[in-house]
Amino acid sequence: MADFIPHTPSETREMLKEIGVDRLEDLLAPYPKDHVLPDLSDIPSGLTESSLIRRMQEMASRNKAGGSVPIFRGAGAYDHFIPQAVSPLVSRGEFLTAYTPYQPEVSQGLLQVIFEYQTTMANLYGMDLSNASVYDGATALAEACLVAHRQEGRSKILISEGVDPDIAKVVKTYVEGVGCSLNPIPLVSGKTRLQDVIAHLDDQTACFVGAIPTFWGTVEDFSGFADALHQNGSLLIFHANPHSLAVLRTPGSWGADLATGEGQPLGIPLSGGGPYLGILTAARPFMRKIPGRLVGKTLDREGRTAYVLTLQAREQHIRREKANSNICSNETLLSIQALVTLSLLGPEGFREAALGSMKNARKLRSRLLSIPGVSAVWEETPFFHEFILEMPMESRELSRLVLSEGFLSGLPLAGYPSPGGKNRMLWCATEMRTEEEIENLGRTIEKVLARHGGRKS
Amino acid sequence: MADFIPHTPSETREMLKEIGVDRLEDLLAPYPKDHVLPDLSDIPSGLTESSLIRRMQEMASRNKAGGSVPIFRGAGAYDHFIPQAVSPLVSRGEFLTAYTPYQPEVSQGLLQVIFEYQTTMANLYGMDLSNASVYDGATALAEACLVAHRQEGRSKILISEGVDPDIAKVVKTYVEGVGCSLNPIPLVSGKTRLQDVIAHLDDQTACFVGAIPTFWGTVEDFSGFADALHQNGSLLIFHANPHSLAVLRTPGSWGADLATGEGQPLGIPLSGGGPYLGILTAARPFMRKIPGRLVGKTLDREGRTAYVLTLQAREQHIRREKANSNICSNETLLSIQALVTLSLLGPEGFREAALGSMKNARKLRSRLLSIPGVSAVWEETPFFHEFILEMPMESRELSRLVLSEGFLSGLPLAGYPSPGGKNRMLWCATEMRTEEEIENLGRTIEKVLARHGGRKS
Amino acid sequence: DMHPTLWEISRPGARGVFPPSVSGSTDFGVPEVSMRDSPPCLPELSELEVVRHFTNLSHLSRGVDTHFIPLGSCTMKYNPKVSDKVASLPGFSDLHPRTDPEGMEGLLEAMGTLSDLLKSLLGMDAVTLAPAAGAHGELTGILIARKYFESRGETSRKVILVPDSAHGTNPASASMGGMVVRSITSKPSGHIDTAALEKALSSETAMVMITAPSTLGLFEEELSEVVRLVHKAGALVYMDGANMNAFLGVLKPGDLGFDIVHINTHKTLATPHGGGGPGSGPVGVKSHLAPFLPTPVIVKMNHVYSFANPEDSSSIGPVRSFLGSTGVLLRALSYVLLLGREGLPRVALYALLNANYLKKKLDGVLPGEGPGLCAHEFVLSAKPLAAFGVHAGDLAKGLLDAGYYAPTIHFPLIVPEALMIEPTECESKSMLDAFAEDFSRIVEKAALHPSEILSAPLRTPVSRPDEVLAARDPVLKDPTVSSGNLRKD
Amino acid sequence: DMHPTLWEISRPGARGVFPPSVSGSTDFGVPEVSMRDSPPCLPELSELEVVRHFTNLSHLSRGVDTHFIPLGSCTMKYNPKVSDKVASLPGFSDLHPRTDPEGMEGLLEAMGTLSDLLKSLLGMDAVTLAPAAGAHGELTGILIARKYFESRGETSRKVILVPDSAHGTNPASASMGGMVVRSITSKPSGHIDTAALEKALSSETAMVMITAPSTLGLFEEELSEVVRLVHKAGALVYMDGANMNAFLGVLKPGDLGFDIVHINTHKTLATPHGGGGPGSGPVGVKSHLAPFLPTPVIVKMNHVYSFANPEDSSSIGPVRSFLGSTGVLLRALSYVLLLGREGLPRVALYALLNANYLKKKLDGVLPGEGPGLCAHEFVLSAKPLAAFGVHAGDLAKGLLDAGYYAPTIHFPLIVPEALMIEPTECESKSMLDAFAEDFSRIVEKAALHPSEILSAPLRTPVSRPDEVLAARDPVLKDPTVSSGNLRKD
Repeated sequence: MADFIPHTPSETREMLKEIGVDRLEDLLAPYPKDHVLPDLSDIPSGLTESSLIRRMQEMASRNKAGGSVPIFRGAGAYDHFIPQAVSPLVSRGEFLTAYTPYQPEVSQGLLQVIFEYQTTMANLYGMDLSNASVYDGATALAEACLVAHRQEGRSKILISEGVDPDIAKVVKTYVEGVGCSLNPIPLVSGKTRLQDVIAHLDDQTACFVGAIPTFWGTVEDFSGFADALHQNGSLLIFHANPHSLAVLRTPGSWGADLATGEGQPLGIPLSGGGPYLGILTAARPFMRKIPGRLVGKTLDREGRTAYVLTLQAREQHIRREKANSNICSNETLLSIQALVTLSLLGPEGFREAALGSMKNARKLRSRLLSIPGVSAVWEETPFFHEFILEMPMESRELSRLVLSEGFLSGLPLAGYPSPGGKNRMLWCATEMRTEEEIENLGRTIEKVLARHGGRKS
Repeated sequence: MADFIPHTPSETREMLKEIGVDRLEDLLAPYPKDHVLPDLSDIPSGLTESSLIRRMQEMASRNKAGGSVPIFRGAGAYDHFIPQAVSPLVSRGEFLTAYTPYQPEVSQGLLQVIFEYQTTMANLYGMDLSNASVYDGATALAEACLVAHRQEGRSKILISEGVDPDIAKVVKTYVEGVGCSLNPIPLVSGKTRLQDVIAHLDDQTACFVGAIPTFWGTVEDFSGFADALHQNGSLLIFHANPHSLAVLRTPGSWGADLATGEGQPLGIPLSGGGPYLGILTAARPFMRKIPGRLVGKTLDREGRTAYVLTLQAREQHIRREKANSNICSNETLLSIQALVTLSLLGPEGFREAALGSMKNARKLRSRLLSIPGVSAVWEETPFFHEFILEMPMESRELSRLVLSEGFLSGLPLAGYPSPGGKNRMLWCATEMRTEEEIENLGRTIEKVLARHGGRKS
Repeated sequence: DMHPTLWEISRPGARGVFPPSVSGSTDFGVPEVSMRDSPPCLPELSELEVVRHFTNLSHLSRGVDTHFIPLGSCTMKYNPKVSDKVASLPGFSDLHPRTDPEGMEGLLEAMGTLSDLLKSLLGMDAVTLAPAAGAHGELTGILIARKYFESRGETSRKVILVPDSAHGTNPASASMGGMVVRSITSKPSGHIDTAALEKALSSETAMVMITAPSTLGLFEEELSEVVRLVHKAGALVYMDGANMNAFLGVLKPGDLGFDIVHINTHKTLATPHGGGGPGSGPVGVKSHLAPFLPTPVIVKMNHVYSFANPEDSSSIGPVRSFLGSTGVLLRALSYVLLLGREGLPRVALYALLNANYLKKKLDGVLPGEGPGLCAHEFVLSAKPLAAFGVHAGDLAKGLLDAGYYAPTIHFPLIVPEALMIEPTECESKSMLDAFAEDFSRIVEKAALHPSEILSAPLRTPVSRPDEVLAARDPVLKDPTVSSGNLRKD
Repeated sequence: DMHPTLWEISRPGARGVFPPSVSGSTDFGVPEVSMRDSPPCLPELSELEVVRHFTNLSHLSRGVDTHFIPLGSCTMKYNPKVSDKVASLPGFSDLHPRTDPEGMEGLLEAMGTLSDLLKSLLGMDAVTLAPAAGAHGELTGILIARKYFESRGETSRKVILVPDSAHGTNPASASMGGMVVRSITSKPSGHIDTAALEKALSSETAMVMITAPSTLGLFEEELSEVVRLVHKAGALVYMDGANMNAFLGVLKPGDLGFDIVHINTHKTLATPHGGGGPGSGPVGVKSHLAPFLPTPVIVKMNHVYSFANPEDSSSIGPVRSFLGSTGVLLRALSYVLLLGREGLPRVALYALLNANYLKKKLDGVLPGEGPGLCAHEFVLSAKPLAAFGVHAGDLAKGLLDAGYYAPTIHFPLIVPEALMIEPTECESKSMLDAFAEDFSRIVEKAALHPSEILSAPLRTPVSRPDEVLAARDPVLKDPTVSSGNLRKD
């Protein structure tokens, strides 16, 4: 019931006349006659706005989403505080409906915002520079590995098992295309051992990838990694949760060459998985090697400060098959969202949110460990805001039962390689969780276990 | 946990030093020492944003509001279609956080929008002009009656019983203050008879007020009213639902001198009763007599089109106790909302919405009349989208029972004067109601009546 | 030049948004005579054209979200976005105002909570949330006073005394409430002339309306004496709380002896004013006036709020439809809950800090009223510039070019060439420093190169619209749209 | 001059919004060596300062909501506000992507429905919604082709043929997918040189990537022959669907013989592009390629949608995290459902109408490519103006001053001084008439007074930023913020 076509019938007639054809369908003349105006009977009739809202609201109501369901799951996507001022700013039409800022004179607002985003991410990751974003955290890491591969043409990528195994799969999809291999470095008690990395180094090693914190929640000491890798001519890459970098040591200060992350925790709604924000930062030597847009500061012809897309010679529309990447669209709107969020929080608020996550995760852990049959996996390894517990029940079933009671439990680790396991769950609590929610979750699990016998399966 | 104060401690110190005092509290010196910094222990500690949202969401969840509850109630506030483009435009900070446009050079956007609103309302009501809005429909009508009173100093106001009795009470509050009396003209079968009006006319009659449509939903023929009143030196005023004027005859074409209405049906959320929009329109002779802001078109000193607040000599800040009214704040943001809504609908969409309301009201009426024990009150009187039915149960009890089943029924008319009554309800269906909702309502009432014996009380 | 109007870009036959569809017959039994004979002349545009029109027009207006607005007595502080979110929660925004009380428990609790908080902050015994704006609150207060005296048989008390420094709404409201207004001349200092007031008080005096702090941004030196005298004369004292931001959390009007006070939520409680409205004007009264509050009244029984609309009460009756502008009041409640007992007093303290700081920075630039500390705002006089042909309004235009909104000008009336400046607590020191510098520069230029200031503003889409032309033969609607007033019969 | 950056207005110690509060000890057992030693250098501002910063910066950017954006191949059509609303429904926006399938039934139904609709519109047998953008879809398509040939043991098929008129993403994607790219020179008319293509085809050819309609806005005359030849050579045909707006509802790529097609939802399906992204690039394939689609895959069983992530499948594996950019895809679904079978073909018909009308209006102003009907866009060449020293980019600057965004310039590369203009179906005749008039005026002026065009734009906050300076020693972040790369060890 809408097509967003502004024409009145008389305007359409005038326009057809000007073109010199009789009917709209005559404009299809260049198309193959056999195929034009195909049968669309399997597509429903158009809806009015209110029917659409009804229909989509009905679908939305069948999702168990935050707000109605307290979320104790992270594993790459997190329920963090999003200030209410974010949405009205980011959804302003001037930002929302703009294209890539090709014409700097009428895009200074957007360009300055991207420049500010780059500044923020570079500093947050402790790196020299950031690009304007890529698709998501997984593709950011994949692109970073490709930078390492192109650097010296080496094809062996060492990747810690601390990296989200699902992200590692995406990296695999990307790098196998260009003939690289992905070599896992095992995690011991939640930590990657330098000796294991060194044991894998050879003249084909392009890079090592570590995680801050690990997918399993642990926080590592990467002292010595940079030296070992650089001495071998290999790069050090970190995939880091930007929320954790409010308090954890930065990739840059561990000596990283490239660092990536999933920007979702920075004020971006969970939104069922996207659109998210791929953060890609680098040390200065890699400035011309990284993919994606870059905004630079310059002067206009009157000597006024101005911002422009720069170093475009790296990009696909100039270099074509020799480009650093095929990336064209990125996630600018989401980068604005992250920037606005961080601007509103400031350093102190951002730090408080991260500390709140750490505190709540510890409260959650204590409460869950108080349940008979629940046990810790790593007692001593430091962690950020996620941790693994051994539950007294098959984890997928427990998750389903707890969800039907109105809580999104920790991620079932059944089906995951070690430290995953049938009865294990990866729990998370962010600063958004309350004492009451944690207590109610604890009671719910107790109830569920009692009802279902807490059977070890 | 927020105070929106930007100062850093060092800035505060510098500022105090510049002023020449030591502490913030020293600035309270001019205030009576006995009373400064009073005990605020009965006010709770500040909440964070997320705690506030939680708390208010909890309260909101205890309201039975549209979306979850289909609304079959009108009686002055209506669940109409609001296009989704309205909110992002009206909530733009430039409109939302502006003050009254005293400085035209930096308020041209706002002034032009108000000018366009005035144009729309004047045309919709068939009148020569509209002001920039007053508080709500009730106060608009009260102000119109005061204009009639001031015109010749007459103090008798005739008001049709077709006018919402609750609005009549507001008018009473206003006009009694200046010594006027409100004289009801009875409704016979839902219609005001000209002969009854004429019978009440005398040299103290300031005006007659009719309703389009009546509170009870009926549509009248006001032929001859204007002549009779004008011959007596009295004014003709209508209070009209603007939604109905998409299809019903306008106040202007009935010969009205002043016409008012509640603008809520024009794209303004029900919002528990406000803020709404008071529409006040007038024939040209009353241009300098009406209250409220007026925006006029003019030229700037370069000869460019410009808009300004005009005829301010009528207003309180110039004329003080001799002003046409004390009104200062109005409902500009809501007038923008109505204008955007009507611009998006256009004449055809607006007409379709009104026809949809009429059609659904008739479907609803048929369905309800199919329930044993339900009967019509006026069989023949034409109506817009509301109508009275005699229900087989006390109306307030029926309403409560139906609400507990998830429907907002017609308004219980128990406690209202005739045509109200113990078992009567005023039903409404707008274009938003669906066949399914009407059918489900019908079944719910049947169920409720069956369970509670459909007792006539 | 300005953007074309909606009708100038309208294209007959164009469609925007489609409402829920209607089909079939459209004969619904309403006789022809009562039907409209031609559709209303609404603009015909695509959705995109409408979106562009309003988006682009928005760029031609300044709000708190874009600029510093030093409009004295208007308290243009930051409007928290979280408050907008609260008001738009579907449980509130989609609630029908005539829902049975069982279906509006949450709203009633919200409104009851706000009433209770305002009672405490105002130091009053009862509050009504009904009035739609400050001036509406004033009218409500006047009607309450009137009804109070009627209930006591003192029907001759019809006189309201109003200092000449008061907001124009005060006398207008009193007059609308059927009272007789007498103006009291202020002292040269701008304070109430207590002696003159005392002389004016009589058995006909119903009420004295006082703006506190005064429109000069000063606290009345002799307020307690004034209150004593008025009460002694058997009359009531009303506080115009437009300037309540100066007292919030640090001084309760009730403690000062006021019988009635109204506040403006769009000033003190940070609700957005939307280019002129909505507002909301809650009124607080002492217990002897509580029975006269407008209906409906929110009552609390056993910790549960409900509302009463007693037919036989002594109430002045309703002053508007329904419960109040709840969408505005929810924002006010959000603001109070966010700040809490710690944050609320900081509002007044920092409002005073900013005003006094800016006053100090502008010391010597133009003469000001009151030598000592001001409250939340202060008044300067541009009179010295009259010699150069430059007036307060011209300085305002200069400030527009410098990237600000203007101060309130020519008010209060008792100060010639007044510029009333209110920075609020929300502006930073950097902003105030920049403003002071720009202001000083403009005043300096006004003396040295008056023609430059007289030609301001130059950086706005229009400059100095002709107000006389506008008022001579007013064009109040788009002339391309026909008058609808056909007056058929 | 530009607005100061966030750090230039930052005031150490200032606070904006407070997160949920944390209290008590903050020693959580993480050793010092793994902790950050100084907080990140975020700006320190009040909430109002942040709101003002971004609101005022927004005024310095043009979007579809404010201006006509004739950027060829970018299809900047109206982005319905209702689609934004749908994506922001809490049941969608607050949904954790790793929720158990039982808890995401609604989202799965939405995504499944969109897949089914796209299958029909594309005439393909299977669709993946995973790719995050058009180029990402291309890469996905390349990897699918690669895997397909691997599964058939044809591992020597590594060559991708790309016409030289193609988008730069095509060769870049092919290269990223580990394939060898060969460029095919177009005919002078801009069409594919079928003979040259035939010659290039070999047993090493994996795929030919064709943009349809072409980047000249033309439908390939010999497309069916091209498809026949490629298939005959045992290779696949890929359609770059960036220009799918020209086909929507009137022509299904599958019917033309394409094996793989990607579309860009921010072009064809009206999802907002947000200044560069997000996008989404669904890919449709014929049944023989369906097994190779990326994981996770949405499956429908007994009318219920669920998703599968088969470990042992022939899939290329995941190309991103989670299911896809569902927030974008929900908007795409909303658009398709709003338009329905009646509205969808109108999109292409009116896109063609607008492009052909504007092309006709500009006939003779500058030389164009293709004498007859164009599809949804057309290309002009500013080459005749080179004699006056005026280039395509200069005309673009003139258009900025006239109140438009600029066309795509210098693309396609095969046309010298190209200006690629795409009006979309959403612009009105009045807008196109105005644009044609302004465009003609600018071209005329370029010949008569070239210096005026060379000095454009004059009405923008900056003019012709120095790109060489920017690239020489790039400043990619605010220099007032320290480099964080401390490289401690």
